[in-house]
Amino acid sequence: MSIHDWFKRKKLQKEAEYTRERLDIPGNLWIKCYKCNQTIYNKDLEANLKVCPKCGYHFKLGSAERVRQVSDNGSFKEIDQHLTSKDFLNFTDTKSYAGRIKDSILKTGLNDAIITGTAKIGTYDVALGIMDFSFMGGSMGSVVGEKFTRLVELAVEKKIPVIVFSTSGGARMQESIMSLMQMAKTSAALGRLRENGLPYISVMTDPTSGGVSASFAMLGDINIAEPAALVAFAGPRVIEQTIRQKLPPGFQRSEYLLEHGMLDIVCERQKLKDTLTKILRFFKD
Amino acid sequence: MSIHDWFKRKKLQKEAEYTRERLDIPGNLWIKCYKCNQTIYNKDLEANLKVCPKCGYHFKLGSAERVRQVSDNGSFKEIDQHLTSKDFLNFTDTKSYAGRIKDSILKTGLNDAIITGTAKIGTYDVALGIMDFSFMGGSMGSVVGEKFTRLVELAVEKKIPVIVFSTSGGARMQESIMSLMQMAKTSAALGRLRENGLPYISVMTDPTSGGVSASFAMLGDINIAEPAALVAFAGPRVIEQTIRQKLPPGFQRSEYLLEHGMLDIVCERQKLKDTLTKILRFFKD
Amino acid sequence: MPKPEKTKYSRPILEFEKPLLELYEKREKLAQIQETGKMEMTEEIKQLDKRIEVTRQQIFSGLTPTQIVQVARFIARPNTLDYIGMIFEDFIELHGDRNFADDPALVCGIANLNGRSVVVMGHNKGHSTKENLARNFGMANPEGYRKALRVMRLAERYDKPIISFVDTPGAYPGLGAEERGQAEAIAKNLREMAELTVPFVSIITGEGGSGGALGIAMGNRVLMMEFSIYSVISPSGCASILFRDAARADEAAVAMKITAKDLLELGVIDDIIKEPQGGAHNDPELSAKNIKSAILKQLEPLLPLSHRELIADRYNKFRKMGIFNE
Amino acid sequence: MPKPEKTKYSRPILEFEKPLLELYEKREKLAQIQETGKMEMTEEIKQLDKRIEVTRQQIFSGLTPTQIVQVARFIARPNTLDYIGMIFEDFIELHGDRNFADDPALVCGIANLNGRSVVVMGHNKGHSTKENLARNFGMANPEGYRKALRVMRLAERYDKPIISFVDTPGAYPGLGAEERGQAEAIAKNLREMAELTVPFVSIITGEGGSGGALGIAMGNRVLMMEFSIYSVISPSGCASILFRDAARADEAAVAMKITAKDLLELGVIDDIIKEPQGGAHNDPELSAKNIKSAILKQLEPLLPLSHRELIADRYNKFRKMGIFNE
Ligand SMILES: [Zn+2]
Ligand SMILES: [Zn+2]
Repeated sequence: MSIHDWFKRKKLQKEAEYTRERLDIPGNLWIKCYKCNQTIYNKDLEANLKVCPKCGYHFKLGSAERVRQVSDNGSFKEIDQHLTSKDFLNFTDTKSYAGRIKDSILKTGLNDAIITGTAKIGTYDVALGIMDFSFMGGSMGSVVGEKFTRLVELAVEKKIPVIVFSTSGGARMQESIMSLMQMAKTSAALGRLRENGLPYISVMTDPTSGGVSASFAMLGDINIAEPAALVAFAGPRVIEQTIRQKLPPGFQRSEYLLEHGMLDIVCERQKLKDTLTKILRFFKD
Repeated sequence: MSIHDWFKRKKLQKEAEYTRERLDIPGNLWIKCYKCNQTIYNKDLEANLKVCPKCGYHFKLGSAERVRQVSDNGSFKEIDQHLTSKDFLNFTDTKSYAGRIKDSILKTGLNDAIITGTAKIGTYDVALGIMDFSFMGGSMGSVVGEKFTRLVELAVEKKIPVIVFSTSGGARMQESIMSLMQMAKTSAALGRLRENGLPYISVMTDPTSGGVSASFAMLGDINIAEPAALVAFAGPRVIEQTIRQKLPPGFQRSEYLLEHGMLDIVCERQKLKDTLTKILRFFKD
Repeated sequence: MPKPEKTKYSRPILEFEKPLLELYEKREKLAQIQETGKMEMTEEIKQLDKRIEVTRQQIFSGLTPTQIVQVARFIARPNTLDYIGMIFEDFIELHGDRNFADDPALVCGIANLNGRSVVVMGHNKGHSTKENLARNFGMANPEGYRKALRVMRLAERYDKPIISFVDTPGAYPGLGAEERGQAEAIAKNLREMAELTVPFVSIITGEGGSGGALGIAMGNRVLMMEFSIYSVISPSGCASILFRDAARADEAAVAMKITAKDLLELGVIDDIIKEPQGGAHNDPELSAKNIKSAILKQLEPLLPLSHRELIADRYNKFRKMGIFNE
Repeated sequence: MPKPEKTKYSRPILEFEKPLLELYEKREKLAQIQETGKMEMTEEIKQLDKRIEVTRQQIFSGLTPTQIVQVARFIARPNTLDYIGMIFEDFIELHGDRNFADDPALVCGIANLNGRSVVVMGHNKGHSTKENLARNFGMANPEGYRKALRVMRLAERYDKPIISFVDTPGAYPGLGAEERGQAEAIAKNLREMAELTVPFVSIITGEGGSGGALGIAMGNRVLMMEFSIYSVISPSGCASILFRDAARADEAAVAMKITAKDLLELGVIDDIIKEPQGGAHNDPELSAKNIKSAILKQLEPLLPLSHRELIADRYNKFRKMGIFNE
């Protein structure tokens, strides 16, 4: 990293912190709950797995935080972290895709919108993938699709279950058709996993929509979502435009999807690791 | 048949003719359309496959008539016709089941509510089953279940497709639990047929309800129904009692089921043989 | 689950148990006196307990089919979730048919039975009107049957045995249910259950109502609780259709042979699970223990069977059903 | 299907074809004069035809992506049912998902292709507003995708090749569609298509709109008609989201690489099917003939493959998709 990049990164990270939760109080000692407005001591929030102790609101988690929360201490071994996105269409909207990729890497310290690897959860070996919304809105391009697919292929090789945490605004439009093809690629990988008799647990977090929801997020042997997570194919704004009326409250939230048969479990973050462990035990015993 | 039985049969048959369509004009030369009230010369009706030339109403067909209409001339070879029902519970409601069986046999000239056998349709070999509503309302007891199952087993042996025409008021309640078990038996037979890679075409005719609809009638690789046939799990009266309101027009009729995804094809009787032939060709080629 | 009572006897009593009511009340009074410490009543209570037991035994040893129907349908009778809680560990309920809805009338999930992973499912009635409204009185919609099929396929994919608990008046006869293919959903389950490659044990715990019961009841082994029923139509339904008089339900209940004993004789079920004295609701734990032993006993010979053998076993079981003249 | 016109040229013309309009009208006038017998115009008509052809060739040889979008979406463009009628024999439409509804926006059926049984499916747009309302403009609901899955499984069970025709603005973004699991329906199709044990050829005939297109388009071979498009989002959608200006759709159409030529270069499709001069709607029969030849050509090497080989072929095809730095 050049010294120029280092300064840019600092600046971008500061922006990111601000925009990510928008409610941070400088110094980051206190944070305001997005839902109930309660002021929470940041350390308490962390200790509570970033769930508001007052109203139960689930704050967005970064992929690193998620790894810490769900995998057994220090067991996560990342793979394919070197993969990065490529601006193969020389795509420029308000900014070039090449520039966006570079900035996002600097800003988030991540190489793309998913990290993958092996880990232990409740002593069970798993192939673990965790998406991160802070990297270009968790959009799926070639790298997300490739890393997901390699993770599944590794699971087939090692004969271990796959668990993936999704969060995504949809396709990485700057990769155009290639982002669409990632839906095919990742789903095909899950077909192969299934043919090999290995389980896949999908955990949807807020928000999971578009191409990710219409491919690997919905394909769990067990589909789990965190409370009140938006899970949708077309987002609420698109639907409102289509039907030209306001959507009912709770529409496309986890509880709604559970009621409509799309989810097995809506699981609070506090119970998530325990639930995953029980499910892993089910598949193993 | 004793002379006593012969007289009884004549009497019962006369009753049957009257009750079956209720609209016969004595002498049977003319018949009134149940739906549009058109008076039709009986021979014309027969020539039109018992479909009203004016309004398209499909009159109920006896199993023998159905055989003539759909199978290649003289190709039908009946099997298991000797099987008859048994009053194994000594069940008596307003009349003993033993007596009902005997009367139904005399009245209809059938041994039970289905005839089965092999036939050719458009030169293709098939295992063919045809239910008859005139035998105790096409109710399914042990004999219907057994004959259906043997038909399917024969098809597996001969490696030919199965086509069954259903019409049924539901379970043969006089056989109590044993009539329920026929749903399991016939569906299991279709599972075996499927495992053997052989197709099954179900043709539902007016009415097909209860245990028959909730077992073999709904399980076709291709589900066909004649126009305006009532196809239901619970009959309209039961539903009206449950919901305490009138049912929408057309509810539980073939066209309604097509719209709601349960049927592949609603097929007029005139096109039925041709359609079956094309479908058989599809499976064969 | 009915709350455990402090007295030895559960309060909700069935109509035909009325002879016991007086004895129960007497016993309670004695117990109260005893508790005050004013008088020693141990011997009297012991005597009374014996009388209660004898009386109840008398009542329950000679139940008519109609009375058995009442026990089978009793609102205090343990339901599927009660039993699941007592029989299995680590139960996780799985919701939804991945299609249209989650049906609370039919619960499904994964669980652990004595160290072995299993898939469980069952109709679930409520213990109160409120619960029953939420559970639609245990009458499933097509979504329920489709959810059951989904978890059966999950079991099959990962080679886990299936246990089903059957307790329903029947599949729900509603407009929406017809619209969304109640007949199709049940029919498909029947065919698919026949083809399952895993051991499958079904238990009729309460009311085995017609196609709605059968829709999850095609186990390699089918068991009935002592005071459960299993029938093609309800006795009153049968009476009103065949006898043209709904009031003749008692008669129909006898004629239809719907008790566990009848169905064992007819070869429709494989075994009867004993209930605690006075019916399952009088001692849910013991009842659950009996079910658990029965499941384990029935599963054991099935576990070593191959996929083909399991299918053949089930096929042969249902293939034999039917009595006719040849 | 657009009614065949008496003149050689179909009446509905695209916006950018306006230069042709005058020539068409002139030709019609000449033809009228000719018909009255008053004057001999054969030579003039011949000349004019040549001019029309040259002009049209000029126009169509240099279409911009935006113009191609217009051709691809043209209301007179032959739709799936048009093509099915011209390419196959003995087509029988199969309705319904056996679940909730029949979706007229996505048609399925069985048919015969040169003596071979096949299963066909495709989004179906209308040729009029009325038809489009009935067909929901070719935007399928979850029921459509579930019906498609059902017939794909039928094909698999009986070892028949599958042909899909892709022509949709996208999966329908409606309230009911979300409620009934649009995402789930498409996702499941993707996984199941990958595992199909039969030869599968997909043709983008018009508009290949995003996940709604892909939901039936995971063939072993994927072909595009010369003037069809295939994209992750519509150009105007892309413009309004990324360029923050829906009016910049033309620019987006270029940037997104959505034409057959682009996608062949990117390795996303296997071949391009030539269209008749002036687009498929100008000569539906020829267009159908071209499609038929293409299908037969693509199917041939797939037919001898084993189930495993077919799955591997499809897996490898989609496994390769993606461009990134390693
Ligand atoms: Zn809060
Ligand atoms: Zn008429």
